[in-house]
Amino acid sequence: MSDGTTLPPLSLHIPEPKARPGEAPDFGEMHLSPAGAVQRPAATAPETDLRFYPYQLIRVLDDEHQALGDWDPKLDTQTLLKGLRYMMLTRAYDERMVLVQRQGKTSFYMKSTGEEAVAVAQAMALDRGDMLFPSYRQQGLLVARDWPLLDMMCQVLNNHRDRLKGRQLPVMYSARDAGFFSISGNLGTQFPQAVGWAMASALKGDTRIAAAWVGDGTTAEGDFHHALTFASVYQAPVLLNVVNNQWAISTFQGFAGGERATFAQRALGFGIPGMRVDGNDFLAVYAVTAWAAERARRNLGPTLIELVTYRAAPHSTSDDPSAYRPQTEAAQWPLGDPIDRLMRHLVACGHWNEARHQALTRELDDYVKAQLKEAESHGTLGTSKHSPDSMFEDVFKDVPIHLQRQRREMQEG
Amino acid sequence: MSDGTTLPPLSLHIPEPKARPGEAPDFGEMHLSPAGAVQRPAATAPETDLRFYPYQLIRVLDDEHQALGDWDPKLDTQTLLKGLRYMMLTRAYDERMVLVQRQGKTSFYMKSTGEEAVAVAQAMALDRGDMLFPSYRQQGLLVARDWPLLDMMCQVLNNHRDRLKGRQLPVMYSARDAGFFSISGNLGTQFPQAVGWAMASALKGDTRIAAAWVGDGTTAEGDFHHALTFASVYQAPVLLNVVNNQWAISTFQGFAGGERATFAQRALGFGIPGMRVDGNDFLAVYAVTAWAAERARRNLGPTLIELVTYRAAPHSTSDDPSAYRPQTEAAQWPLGDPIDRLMRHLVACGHWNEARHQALTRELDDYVKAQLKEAESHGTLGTSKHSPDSMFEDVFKDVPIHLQRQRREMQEG
Amino acid sequence: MAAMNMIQAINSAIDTTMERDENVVVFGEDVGYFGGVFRCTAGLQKKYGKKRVFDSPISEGGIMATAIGMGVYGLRPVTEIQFADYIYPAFDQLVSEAARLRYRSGGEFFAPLTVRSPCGGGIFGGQTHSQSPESMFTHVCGLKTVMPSNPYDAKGLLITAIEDDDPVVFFEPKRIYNGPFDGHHERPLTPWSKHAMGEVPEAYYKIPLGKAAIVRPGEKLTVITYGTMVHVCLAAVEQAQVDAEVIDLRSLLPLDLDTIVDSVKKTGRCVIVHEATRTCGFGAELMAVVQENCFWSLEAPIERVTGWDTPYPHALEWAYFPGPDRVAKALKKVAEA
Amino acid sequence: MAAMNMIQAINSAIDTTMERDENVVVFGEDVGYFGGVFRCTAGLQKKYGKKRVFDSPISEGGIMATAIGMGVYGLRPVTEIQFADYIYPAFDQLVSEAARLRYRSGGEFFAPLTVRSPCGGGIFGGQTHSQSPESMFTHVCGLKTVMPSNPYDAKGLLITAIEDDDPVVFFEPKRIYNGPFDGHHERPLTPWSKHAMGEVPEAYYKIPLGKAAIVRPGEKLTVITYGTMVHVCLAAVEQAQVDAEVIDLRSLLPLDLDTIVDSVKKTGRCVIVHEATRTCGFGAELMAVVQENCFWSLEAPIERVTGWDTPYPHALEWAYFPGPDRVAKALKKVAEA
Ligand SMILES: Cc1ncc(C[n+]2csc(CCOP(=O)(O)OP(=O)(O)O)c2C)c(N)n1
Ligand SMILES: Cc1ncc(C[n+]2csc(CCOP(=O)(O)OP(=O)(O)O)c2C)c(N)n1
Ligand SMILES: [Mg+2]
Ligand SMILES: [Mg+2]
Repeated sequence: MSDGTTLPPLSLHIPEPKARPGEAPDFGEMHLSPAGAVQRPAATAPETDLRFYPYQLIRVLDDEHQALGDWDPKLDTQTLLKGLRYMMLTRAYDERMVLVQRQGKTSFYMKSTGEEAVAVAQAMALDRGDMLFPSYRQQGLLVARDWPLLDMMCQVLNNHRDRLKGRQLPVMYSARDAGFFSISGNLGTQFPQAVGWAMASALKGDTRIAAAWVGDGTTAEGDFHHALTFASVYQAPVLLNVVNNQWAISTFQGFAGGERATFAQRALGFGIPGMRVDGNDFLAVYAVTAWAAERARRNLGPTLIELVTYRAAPHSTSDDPSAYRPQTEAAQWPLGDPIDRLMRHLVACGHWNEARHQALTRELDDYVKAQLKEAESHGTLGTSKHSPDSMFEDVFKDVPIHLQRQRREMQEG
Repeated sequence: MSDGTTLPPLSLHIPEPKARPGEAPDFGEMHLSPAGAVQRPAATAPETDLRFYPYQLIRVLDDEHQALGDWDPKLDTQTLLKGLRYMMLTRAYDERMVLVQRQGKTSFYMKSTGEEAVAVAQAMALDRGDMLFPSYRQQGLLVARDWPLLDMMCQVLNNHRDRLKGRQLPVMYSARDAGFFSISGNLGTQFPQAVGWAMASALKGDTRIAAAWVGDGTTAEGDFHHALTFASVYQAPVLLNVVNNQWAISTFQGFAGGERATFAQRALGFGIPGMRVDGNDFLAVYAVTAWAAERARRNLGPTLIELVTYRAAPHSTSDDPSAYRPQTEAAQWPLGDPIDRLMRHLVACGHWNEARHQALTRELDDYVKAQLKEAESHGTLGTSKHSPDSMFEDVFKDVPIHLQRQRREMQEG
Repeated sequence: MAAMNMIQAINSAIDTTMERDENVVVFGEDVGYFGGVFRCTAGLQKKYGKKRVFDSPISEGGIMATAIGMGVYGLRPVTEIQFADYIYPAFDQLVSEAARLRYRSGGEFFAPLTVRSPCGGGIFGGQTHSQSPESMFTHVCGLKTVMPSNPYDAKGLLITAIEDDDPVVFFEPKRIYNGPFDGHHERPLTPWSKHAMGEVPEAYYKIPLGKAAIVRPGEKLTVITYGTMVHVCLAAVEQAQVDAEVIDLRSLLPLDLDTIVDSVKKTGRCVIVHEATRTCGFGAELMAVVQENCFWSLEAPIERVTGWDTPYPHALEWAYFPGPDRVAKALKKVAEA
Repeated sequence: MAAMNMIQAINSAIDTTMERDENVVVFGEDVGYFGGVFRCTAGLQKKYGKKRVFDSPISEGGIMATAIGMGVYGLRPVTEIQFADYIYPAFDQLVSEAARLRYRSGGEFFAPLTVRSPCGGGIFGGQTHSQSPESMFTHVCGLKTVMPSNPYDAKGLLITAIEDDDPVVFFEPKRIYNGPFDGHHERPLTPWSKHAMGEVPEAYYKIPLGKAAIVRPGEKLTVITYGTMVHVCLAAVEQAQVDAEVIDLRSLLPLDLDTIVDSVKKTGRCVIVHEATRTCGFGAELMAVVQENCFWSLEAPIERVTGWDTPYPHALEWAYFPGPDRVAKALKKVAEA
């Protein structure tokens, strides 16, 4: 029983971002560990030695664009250039597809601008056979697995070359041959599915591991919890990635718990490693991903990775962020831009220069344009589509009688 | 990409309890902090100072039945005797109701044997106006709030005096006047509901807080996660209790994640305090509950409390634990029995003796028997019930036309 | 009176109840500062403060559960599920908890919550922004299910829903947020300001749950429908030139059986239209009750025009949508049978 | 052949498929070491090892999601939801994911999972151990829904379900686990060992989904039912002394429309019986398809006998249960109408 002291009445806390439109962006409270400051533990380190990581931020690239500390993955120049190219290609693709949407050639689009390092570095740090369970903002995974842009474009345009038969909203790709799972419109559902896939791989004595992605906002769904629970209980070989890009449509990450804890901290409750990494630092993302993948491959179980980044673009083409956040916030994001940072690192190392960068930008843009031209030659939303008959396929493996009847009904008009 | 080292194939970990039927119980790996060893922080301590608690076990009563350390709530003898009495009454009630079930006077029963300190000490540490959202194993809450056994018995017997009109399975009590929320058959649903109630109380500037209980097994449900998320985000004045009684029907707590982490650790992911307490130590349970309640009342938000105890009885009258755990496990549980321990403490302090204990046992048993006699005079399952007409009430506030029609249809036979 | 579209009418309904009853609180994903992705709660946080209108975590289950807890405390929560397609994570709390709480507690506890959710297709939303799951809720005893077809009804029904002491699932066909879409997607949309039902009183008024509206009287056959399909059916009636009586159910549960039965007894013919998938859709129940109550009056088989039993495909949306042609065909068939 | 009750037949079906296909894995709450609260998986962990038969966290959503992931990998997961009443936390994964995966991925991915779940009342389970939620699943395109009424069918159907490449929800009416309960709860239960359908081959065999069984041929009227109610209907037919044709659907989706239509066209009268609540229950769909396909043959209104539209009350279970008296009354009424 309370001791009778009279306390003030209760009051409810409603989270509020540091700045709203018209106010100056404020990242003052964001604690940034200096590059190179956080030690890299052995991949075989026990979880009990890792409980400090969720409170840190692993960074490799410093403000002078040098790679520091033992998290530096020491990638060869070719790999770094490849990473740069993939990130730039992803961005060029995004830019172009937004234009396509504005031209009314499709209904919708979602960019990954500012977050390209997440998908590209992670795809490169994983093996080609590993299975990816993405959200809608990891198009970079497909790009980094050299998946044809043409195929992606046809999906976005929903034309008759769209392998998904015009059924999915643009950007909800599926690419089995790229080890890229069908994207769901329902947030978070893929997280525990990835755990199930990883469990199956382990059950079968396979060597392939799984990786999955959700946004900061999506961590609030029950599926996030199911994924962590099953991954921990069965020690599934899976990387569970939280892309903390600060925003979930109009709500800042405080509404998912970010005011009180990092998302990496969630791992502590399940006795699994929780690593928090500068998501705009290609090298750091690569290194942490490789570290977690090695653990998984060694039967040391799952890792939760929080990738701290910033959603520089609107949520989607249906969104206008100027209604809920300062317009300059993206520009002032303390972790900078992932492409810019890797580019400067390469320049600093003497492997790259402004001219080559501009040339590559142009080359990629031309490439995207050429691909788009071909994609559009197969039609755009509304001008070309799969036959209405196809609507009745794939509901089940075989078209059952009642759907055959309905198909006939439709055909008869 | 992995470095090409050939690793052994993946394999899946399936948790396994330390001992199965026929084997000797094994609690060797259970880390027990000595009584008095864990310091009590100020109720106003910031969460950052509390991150060590989920890994400890708060204990007050030592093996010599002395109360040690600064978690000792220093309760007066009268309160301790009251606590003892409530726990013993709860146990006497449970014992009797199982007999009633065996006699076929009801269909089902669930005991709380071995866990009485949880509900009784927590009810006593809270204020009468605080709202309780229990699972089915906290009948002690009602007992400690002096709720009439007669009312509880009529619910279990489903007779015409059952205020729930014979609708609920036995033990699924509801007692609004006791601040005791209607128990759901669906595990865990009450956890986030309690958070909602607490949010409402805070919204209204009320002073009443909420408390909710789930079992170790139930923590795997999404609702557990929703409760922690909302409680953390809005800093709701709520106590979220996990009764870790080691078993969930036939599965040990390892299947909920207990092999890798304590349940109190879950709090770390949400930036809220997670306290782990010896659930069979009346004094420790009281103290931790009072501490958390004070925080909540001071607008310092929620606390997650793990109560470490043991389900000494079968899951329910439908269960036979000899099929899945050693029969002697309960007896060898290192944290003993809550009634026994409080009794010995009182004896050690000179406030109690064997004779008085036996007399009280008899008195309570007689009391329960007398109440049962009265309850049975109102009928038992099958011999007395609410009118079938009542079946159509309370589906909605008013009986809508379609249910009036169905009622008529039933009446016509 | 003011010209309002559905969004404004819904906003006005919430505003009106919030003004009258300080226990009404509003929360959900993006509904607070931003005012909702469809803007239905725009301006309310500013007017009533963050404690009464606030954003929530992306957790439909958590939203529903905390709303129940708030309802038990004594508040009247009005929550938004951003799309009806995303209501399933909240399904257990709605079906097992909100719907059964009063019953299982012998009337001691109840949760007077309102769940608003935009439903239906026709906006190129693809398979996860187009669903019409109403019949999953009408099967659950203890829930009321409402779907308005115009701004006037939307406001009156929503006020009733919020003030109702039972949980109400309030589906808003998003295709008609801005105007009475009649299925002719190739034509420009008429705005609500040009429609009589877009005239909405600014003040408080209620429309009872369980009262259908006859939106077009007729003698030859009865059309039973709700939501967007009301307007499609009216267009189809024109097209088919059949003197049909068109009933807008407005509330599916409670259901206005009397209006249905009176009409079908009069016309002897019946067509049932909804956008949801066919099998076990609400049309099945409508067919059942018509058959049970009007068997001896029926002169022809009842027909259903519905969404196909497939997900809602993005590019083939207009092949999926049960538009005026399909409805008109059914009208003629039944009229002539 | 061996005498088996439903539990043994289900166990045998899983055992048979596990032996033939090492990709079949079994998991769920209490199904591993203990063998399930109803013992349906008893002995399987011992026989196939912990990697193929294992316990799970209490997380229906997690069970369903991981099963989908396993299915995508190439396994055939057979999961148990301990009671059908507890399937709702898994609803989103079933409805939004398992059911749509093949469709949304253009056939690239699919999840060949089987969800077993005991359903129905009559065991004093109260409102949360008695539900029959089948019509919520039959409304979802992409799911198959099965409910056997006897051990022989249970084994054959379950083997088919497990081998099926589409997700199948397999409901097991727990009231008939031990014998063909006919609704006469006051009488002792006949065990399956005394019933022809309790003779079950130990070997592998399949019963196709979408094929109903005529369990009693008759001329006067058609009874359409499934699960426990098959036995109740047979008892009611005796009681009412009506020459009814009793159809046991066995699989609700796919539905054996031909058998239904042939029978009703022959008899001209129809009674539909299920234990689930009435409004929007599967009976509504049955009534709809009978009406659509047999209108001109119908000589009397179709009747539904169902659970009431209330939760299943513990003490009033037998007032709730649609027993032989209620069914017999409907049979007579329809026969004489
Ligand atoms: C279950 C579910 N609820 C709501 C939505 C609507 N919705 C789509 S994206 C989104 C925000 C997600 O934010 P976050 O997880 O942070 O990912 P981000 O968009 O930032 O990458 C919401 C609420 C949905 N798609 N699914
Ligand atoms: C949603 C749901 N799933 C499954 C069940 C079946 N069930 C009832 S009690 C129980 C075990 C719960 O274990 P725990 O949470 O540890 O509580 P305890 O019984 O030990 O107090 C299970 C699986 C249920 N009631 N609800
Ligand atoms: Mg985000
Ligand atoms: Mg337990």
